[in-house]
Amino acid sequence: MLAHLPILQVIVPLMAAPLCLLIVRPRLVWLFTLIVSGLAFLISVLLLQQVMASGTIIYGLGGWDAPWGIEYRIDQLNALLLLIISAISTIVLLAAHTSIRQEISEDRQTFFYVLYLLSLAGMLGIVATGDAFNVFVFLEISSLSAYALIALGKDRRALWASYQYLIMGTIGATFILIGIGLMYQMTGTLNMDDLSRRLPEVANTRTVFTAFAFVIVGVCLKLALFPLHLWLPNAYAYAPSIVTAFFAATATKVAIYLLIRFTFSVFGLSFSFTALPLQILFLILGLAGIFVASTIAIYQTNIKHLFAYSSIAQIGYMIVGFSISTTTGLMATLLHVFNHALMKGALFLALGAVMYRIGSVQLNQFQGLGRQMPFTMAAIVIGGLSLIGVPLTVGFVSKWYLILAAIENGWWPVAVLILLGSLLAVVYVWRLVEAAYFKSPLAANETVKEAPLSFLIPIWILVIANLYFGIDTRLSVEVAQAASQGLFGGLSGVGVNQ
Amino acid sequence: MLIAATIAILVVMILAIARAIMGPTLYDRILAVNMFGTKTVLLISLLGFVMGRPEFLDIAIVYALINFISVIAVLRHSDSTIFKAPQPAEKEAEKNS
Amino acid sequence: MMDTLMNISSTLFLLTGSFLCISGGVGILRFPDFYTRMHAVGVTDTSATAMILIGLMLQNPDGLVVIKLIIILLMTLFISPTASHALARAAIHNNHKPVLDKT
Amino acid sequence: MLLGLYNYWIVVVLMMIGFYIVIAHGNLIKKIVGLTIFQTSVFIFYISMAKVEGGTAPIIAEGIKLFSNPLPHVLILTAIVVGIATTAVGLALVVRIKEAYGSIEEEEIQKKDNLDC
Amino acid sequence: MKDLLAVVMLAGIYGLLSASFFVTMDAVDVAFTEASVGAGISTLLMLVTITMTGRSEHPTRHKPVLALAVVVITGGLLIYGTLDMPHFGYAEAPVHTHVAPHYINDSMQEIGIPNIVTSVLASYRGFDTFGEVVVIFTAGMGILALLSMVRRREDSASSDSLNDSMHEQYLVLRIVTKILIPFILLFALYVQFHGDYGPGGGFQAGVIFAAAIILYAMLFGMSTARRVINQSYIRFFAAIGVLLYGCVGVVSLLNGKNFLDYSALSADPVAGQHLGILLIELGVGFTVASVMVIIFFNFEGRREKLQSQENKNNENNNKGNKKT
Repeated sequence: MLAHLPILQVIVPLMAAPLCLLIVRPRLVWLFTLIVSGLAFLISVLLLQQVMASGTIIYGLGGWDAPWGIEYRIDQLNALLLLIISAISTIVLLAAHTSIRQEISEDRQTFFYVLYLLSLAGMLGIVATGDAFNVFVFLEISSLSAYALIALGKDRRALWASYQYLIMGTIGATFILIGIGLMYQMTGTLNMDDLSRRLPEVANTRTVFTAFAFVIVGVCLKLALFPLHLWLPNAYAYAPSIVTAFFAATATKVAIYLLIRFTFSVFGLSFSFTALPLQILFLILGLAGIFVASTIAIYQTNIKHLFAYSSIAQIGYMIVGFSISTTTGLMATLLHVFNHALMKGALFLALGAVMYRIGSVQLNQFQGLGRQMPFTMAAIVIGGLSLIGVPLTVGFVSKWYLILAAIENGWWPVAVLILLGSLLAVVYVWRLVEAAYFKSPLAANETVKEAPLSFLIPIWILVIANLYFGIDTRLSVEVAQAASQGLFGGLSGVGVNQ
Repeated sequence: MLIAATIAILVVMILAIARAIMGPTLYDRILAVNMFGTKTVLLISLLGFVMGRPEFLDIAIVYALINFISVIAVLRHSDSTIFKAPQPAEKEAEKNS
Repeated sequence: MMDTLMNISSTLFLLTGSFLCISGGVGILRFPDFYTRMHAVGVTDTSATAMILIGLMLQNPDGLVVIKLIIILLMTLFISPTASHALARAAIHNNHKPVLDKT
Repeated sequence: MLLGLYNYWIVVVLMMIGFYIVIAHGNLIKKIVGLTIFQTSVFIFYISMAKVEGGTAPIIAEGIKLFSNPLPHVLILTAIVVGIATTAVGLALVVRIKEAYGSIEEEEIQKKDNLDC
Repeated sequence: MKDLLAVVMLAGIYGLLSASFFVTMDAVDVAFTEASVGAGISTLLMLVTITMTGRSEHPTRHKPVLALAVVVITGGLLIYGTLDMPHFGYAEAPVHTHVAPHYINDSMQEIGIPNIVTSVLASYRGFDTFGEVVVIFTAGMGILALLSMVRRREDSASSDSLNDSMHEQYLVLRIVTKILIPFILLFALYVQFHGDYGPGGGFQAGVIFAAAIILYAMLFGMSTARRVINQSYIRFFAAIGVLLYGCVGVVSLLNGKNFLDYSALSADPVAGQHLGILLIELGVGFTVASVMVIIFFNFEGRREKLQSQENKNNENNNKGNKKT
């Protein structure tokens, strides 16, 4: 079965989803979902080992060879992303049952888990596949389930947020579809590897240029890059807490992956950064994103909104690293993808715990929680420090490499701006800490108790991961380095045909 | 000859669309759409012959079916309360009737 | 001999069908109110469809195609009068008045 | 000489009409209609790139040599399904929004939201 | 145009037109699907939605200059992009020279099905189709999560009243439909199994099958239809379709071939391909049909709920008037 790991990674959750319908009791469904997700995590670990050991894995679906059939192609980058997604989903699921039982009505819970699995499978599929059109199909699987999941939120604004997300996401997906179509028209193939070989011949045509523009814009819509981010805050703020934690940690990462995959692997570095003034454009957008989003975050009273905007800011960091487009810069981006997943997972789970106890995440509700929910608030504080980039947390590692990359390129001002951005993070994290530790609790919240273990365990798993990977950076750095070097080597690494 | 028939049908289609856009009442629109549907059925069957591969008539059958269903759907929902409130355009139509 | 006969007849059928179509189209556009338009369409639609389909049958007289054409014909013969009937019924039911001459 | 592209230009115009409806109109149902038009136009674009001059439908029969390209057809079959799925979910959301807000006009909903927070 | 009903109808006409265009472009399978989906199902859904949300659009005050600018830029970019395209119908374009020839020339030997589209859809790019089925399944689940609700008695009561009104009004319709429905189902089966040789296949068949059921539900009232078709069973059917498709792939895994490699299903690879395609088309048909029915029933259920509420309100108002 080891030979079939790449496909098992995707179809295990994919086929588990309909099976959930056959189980009736929500508790059992939750257990089943948890097991399946854990299995996916296991598979992704094995895959990562295989890839690190023996280079790119190629798996032809239906037994057809690449340009005619669809192929899965796992290199270090994919393996890393697969690991992140499945790990986060498993950890988040630990808390799901408690939170969902409170936030979603009994008769909808089964559907929640089905959709959750589908969305997980969709993301894994996007990352694993090596076929441009297959990306579109799985993108739609994950998006559709995402719309429904967000709309399950209690607040009626969840519906409106989900609708806006649906419109934006569909436009983005259609743009990607147009881009793929133009590429196909110029090259006659859909396979990414094949595309990367055939595109250079026609690289200087206006059609390919347009294709590139459309794909990039479409991906940026999904990515919530700064000017296109409007759908994100509400979607994150009003979705069920579990959904928020899962998507905040994974969804944008998948989009980042697509961006990297298309620019570096499919179109190729030389084209991507000469056709458009992409480098400078993304640098500006990224920095603008960091500052605008952080500034907005400072003025939020709904903490979910606050961290949603900080997510947009963090995306800005990733884009900056991407726009530096040296091995170090890309490595910093990948590290930040990994670390940001850890931070935001922990933070939003902790918010979920607060939601569970208090039923609201308005800033004033947090007054005095430092004494009433010590572990939860401690987790939030550590997560916040990690967002700021304090040493001994993961945030420090990725920011460090980011600044390193900027300096390597001789972009001193960029490095300075990144530091300033972190200062803004200090401000908005401080407001939370102040409320939690230096104010007396509200009369209504006198009797609030610590969150149940089913929340604390996953939260602290993530927090400890935050600290561990902040101190012992070998594993993450090694993988990220291998991945970015692989990307600069191009897609055609040594293929182990299976 | 087939070509001539095709052209005739296309012309009629345009007329039907004109009526569907002008309205004025809901029923005119339904009528126009229904007519358009039947004409599409004919067009498809003709096109099959024009292109010399007439074995694809299944599509025409589906069209006839879908057309029927959509008309019934509109009629059925025309009973529901919301449609009872006529549009301004229809009000005028009622007036001069 | 046979083919020429067939060709001629199919041509005739097709022509008549097209003519009916056009007249129906003119009717739906020019007639004053809903019921008259409906009359125009209801009458021409069915007969025109029949004509053209028969014309096509004569064009290519072999197994499956003819059968399919006949199916289509039957369906239209069933459906379009029913649809018109239901439509008129609904119009009356939701008391939509016809235009009576204003002289 | 550029006449060889007229087809694509028409498609582009159609696409843009749909796109405009989506982003410019305030009515939620109209937005979704626009979305369907937008997607359908993209389908037309794919299908017209598959056409070969003088080719026929890609179903093998004796005596026919030249076929149009089947691959875009396959892609669009999938894309149509995706489209209808999106439309259905979107409309379901519209229904729920109507129940929750009592309106399907973007502006009014925004107003109500601002009242909420 | 402010009348949403007209908008929806014209959108349906657009679907029909694009489908006819697909026929002229030789894409018969696509035309088939677009006819049943673009003109049929989506129009139907929009109609049901309109009956719930109201039919007239409020005028928008602001002038959408920004939107216009965005559209113009996008369109301009696309036009610019078309300039270097191979001309329309040009046979030497890379599209027709690189991958497609393999399908056209070799699919007959490798898969042995005359309809190249089906063989590509089901075998070469079978995984895309699996994804497609899952998308539809996801949509069904999403609709259930959004619209499904516990049914109470008064809902069915209201639907019965509607039912009777339909009975007086559309007697002819009902009789004709009664005659038609069996043929429609038969036709659906024909499309399902003829897909290898002509246009058609699981998806189209599923839609037609669902269309027949929807027709029945519309004319004989939801409550009758609910008595005929049990909701929970339909969910299972939707799941079973996906599972059937997946299991075909898993079986080929267990036989030591790659996922969805149908040649593992039988000693003779071509026969295996045949079997595999037959099975997965069945799976597609199951899922699509049941999901379409699920979608329609849930929309209708909502509509009935709203209507019964409206009726109650009216009654209450009348009572109040009488009292005063």
